[in-house]
Amino acid sequence: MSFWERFEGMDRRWVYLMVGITVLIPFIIPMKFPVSVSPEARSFFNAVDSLPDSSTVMLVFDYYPSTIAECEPMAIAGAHHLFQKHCKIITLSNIPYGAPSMAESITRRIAAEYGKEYGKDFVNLGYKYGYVSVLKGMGVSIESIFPTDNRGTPLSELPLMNYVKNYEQVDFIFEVADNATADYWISIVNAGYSVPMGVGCTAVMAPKFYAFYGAGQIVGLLGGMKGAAEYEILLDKPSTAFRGMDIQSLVHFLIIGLVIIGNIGFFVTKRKKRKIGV
Amino acid sequence: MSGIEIFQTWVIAFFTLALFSFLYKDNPIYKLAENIFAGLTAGYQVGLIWDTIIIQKLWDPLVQNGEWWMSLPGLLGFLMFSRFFPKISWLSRIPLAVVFAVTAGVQLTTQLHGLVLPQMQSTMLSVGSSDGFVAFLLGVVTIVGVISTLLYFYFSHEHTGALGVTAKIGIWFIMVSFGAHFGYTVMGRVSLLIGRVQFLVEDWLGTFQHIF
Amino acid sequence: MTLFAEAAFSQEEFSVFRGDRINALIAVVAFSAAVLIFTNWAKRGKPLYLRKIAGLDAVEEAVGRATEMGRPVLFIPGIDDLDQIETIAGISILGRVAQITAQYETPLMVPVRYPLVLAAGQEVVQQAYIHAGKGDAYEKDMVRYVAGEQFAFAATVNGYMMREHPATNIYMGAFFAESLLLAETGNAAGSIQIAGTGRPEQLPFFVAACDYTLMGEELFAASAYLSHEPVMMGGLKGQDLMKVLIVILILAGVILVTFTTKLGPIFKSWFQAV
Amino acid sequence: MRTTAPVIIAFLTGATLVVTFFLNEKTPFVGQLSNQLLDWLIIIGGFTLLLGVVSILRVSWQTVQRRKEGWFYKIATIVSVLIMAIPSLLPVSWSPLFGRFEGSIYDWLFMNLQAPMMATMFATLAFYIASAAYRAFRARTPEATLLLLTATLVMFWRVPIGEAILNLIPGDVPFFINKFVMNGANLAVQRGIIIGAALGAAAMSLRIILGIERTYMGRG
Repeated sequence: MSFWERFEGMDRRWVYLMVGITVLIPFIIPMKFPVSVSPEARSFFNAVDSLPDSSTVMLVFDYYPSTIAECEPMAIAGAHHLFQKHCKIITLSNIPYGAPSMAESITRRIAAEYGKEYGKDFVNLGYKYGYVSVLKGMGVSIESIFPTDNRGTPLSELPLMNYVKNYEQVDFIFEVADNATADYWISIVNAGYSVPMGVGCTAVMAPKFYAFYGAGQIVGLLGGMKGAAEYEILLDKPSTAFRGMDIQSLVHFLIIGLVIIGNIGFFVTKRKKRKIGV
Repeated sequence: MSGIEIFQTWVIAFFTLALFSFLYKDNPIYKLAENIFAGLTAGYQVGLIWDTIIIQKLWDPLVQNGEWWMSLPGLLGFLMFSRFFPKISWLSRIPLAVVFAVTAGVQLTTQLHGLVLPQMQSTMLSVGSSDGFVAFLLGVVTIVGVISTLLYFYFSHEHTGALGVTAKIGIWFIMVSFGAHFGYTVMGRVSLLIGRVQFLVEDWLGTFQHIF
Repeated sequence: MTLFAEAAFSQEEFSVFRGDRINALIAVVAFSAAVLIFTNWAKRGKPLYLRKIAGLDAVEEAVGRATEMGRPVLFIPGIDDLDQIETIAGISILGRVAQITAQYETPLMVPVRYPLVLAAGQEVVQQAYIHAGKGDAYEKDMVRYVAGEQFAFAATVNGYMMREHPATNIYMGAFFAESLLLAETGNAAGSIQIAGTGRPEQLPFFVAACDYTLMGEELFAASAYLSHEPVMMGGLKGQDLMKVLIVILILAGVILVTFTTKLGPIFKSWFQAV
Repeated sequence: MRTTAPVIIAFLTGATLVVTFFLNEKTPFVGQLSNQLLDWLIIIGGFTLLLGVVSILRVSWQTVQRRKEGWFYKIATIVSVLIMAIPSLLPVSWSPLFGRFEGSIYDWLFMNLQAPMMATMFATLAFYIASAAYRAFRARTPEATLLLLTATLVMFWRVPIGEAILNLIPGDVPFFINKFVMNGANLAVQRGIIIGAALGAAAMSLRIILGIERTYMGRG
């Protein structure tokens, strides 16, 4: 049996092993491949960067724990950027599980780095059932939808929420989503209350959101891990997403390599079979 | 890192590795994880459905708001249990008929109105010379793509002659689209794997320095 | 444009009928007429030609193969609930497949993820076995609820495939990211695989990993094809007529939008869904 | 009776829903009927959950009782169902471990067992997508060649370094891919498939409303 024939009949577990090893390599040897910044990510970053100091921003955690790898770096980079600019952050979520506690732990951890205080500089509203009525209701009164924050403190006891009553006091919405709730933020909140908005979403969702970006409904777009890596670069804080891009590149090249070798093998063995008349 | 956190990290790591082990081959650890996983999700549904459906959608409107007509879906729901009694088990066909008919009644109009009409509309693109060459070419690609894909599904004629040519173009378009979609999805899936590997390498291996 | 102006006006005054949905009404009436005329045509015994669909011929062969090998047939009616029409299509096809497995007394395994699908699936399979005169061979647990979540479902079914090595796996209905998890494992287990779904985003993965794939409309036609009944198949001719009409309307729209400045946008706006 | 009653009910329900689609939402009684009936469907589904739980517990219990192969694992299934379900049904006022929210057993099991397992199964797709690509992307026919070339090109384009290499080639290749492959051919095919599937779905719905398709009652 020739090399090519053996390669043709390769057990799929060798492919799994190759993928597994490829994913681990950049943890041992960081490659730091350059990442180019797309216009839609730059536009997102500039929109946040040009907000006046101490603006109020909603940072929305609309993703499930299963897509942390793509979405969390965006939320983290966003929180860093906003605290750097001394913006006030209001976090909330339309996802019942995981997201409210992720919002809690991420903002508290990053706030500590910048000496920000809960209640005055940032608030976590948590989750309420029924996203359409939540998004519509906050246009009238945030307090009517979220009488308390995520830990049950009444909003009246939080200085920030004494000032922020509805979307009128919100200067920007930083939406991170892995599902269709992002559509509703655009169609209800952006269309109805014209709050400027940027969306970070999974790579699989990104093609759809280009249309919203093109139509000017969102000021910027971060698509998947690459989008997150772009934001990290613009912020000059290369972190998990940037490192992830090394792995991404290597795995893509591995698959492309396998496809090419597989096809060479296919043609070589086919010619051989033809020669012996099979 | 507290003891509880270390314990949680190890629990997560155990089940993560247990499911990954299936890639090599089926094994007792995977079987255990699989059965726990299946059981938990079924139990999860019980908690979720009891609270969000039976209580919030049925009990509260019926008892607290006095919406008496909500007893009807409740009754239909009960008829489902007639399946446990062979003599009256045919009664469960009534709620099933309602379920099928509701879906059909909603879908008949929404499929034609919400999908066919708007998709036709967005295919009616201007292919004049005034919008530039790129817009012209994109328009032609889209229109030819939509029509040839649609005619690929023509059932009542053999794919020969003019229809055969169109269907062949349709298949080429379909292959390009499938290839593009496949290639595009790879990135998202690899991201998910990176997430798990980051957990194992950074969080789980990170606990070792606290333990040892 | 006048149509819309009128509709907007009349809505303010509150009319019971939604004038702005007149386009949908015409579409529904035209569509139903086309389907019913040909259904009636077929009922009266007029000849009807339908081309072969490879994936559908394969269903019967694949069940036959399972019988020869003495191994089970695995059927998954999608992983969504009965409020999706694709799931209903899957359940209908299950009815046809169960008739064949009943005849040959081939073991059948149908894991489901939603309890409503469980109830419908059990009913369909039981009736199919009674219909085929094999009521005794029916077992309640042929259709079983295995997990309450997409990936737990995939984990369980994958385990089943590697342990029981079903000869044939049939996936018909609404599938999401788990499509490739199932199809790759089935491929590794050496099963013949036939898939069908209406979701364009999952088709590439089924095409890559299955032996036959029914795409979009073919899934919904499958139940009619497998029934071999003219009444069911007549409707397909009606769908074809609609496709030709759609192509003509699209081309008319393209020509009008390209060459006229007024008529084109008016024509196009008529297709607006509100 | 056993078949005619369901068929008549199906016809009346389906036909009413089709009619209400064309009626003003503010019309008394019928305006909100479709939303109302969709809620009913969810409620009926909620009741059936008991059938589902009985199904999974019965199958598991029988395996344990008859000591069939792998019976030991089915104990894990039974325990998991019960340990997740029962505390979630008890009132929080009894103990913070009950109910469904932060600090409950339900929440802990979800966050530390179920959620990571969901993420892990999802992540195994990275391995499967690689092996499917390797095995299926062979230039056997012109169509298959087209598939593999597009897939490879898009994979190349999606990573920064691949895009940088594509940019070295004269002519804006990334622009071409984005415009004509992703937003041109890909979108067109999705649209064609969606229109076709919608026609099929509508025909299926019509057959059910009119009682032509009665597989759910075991009749052709």
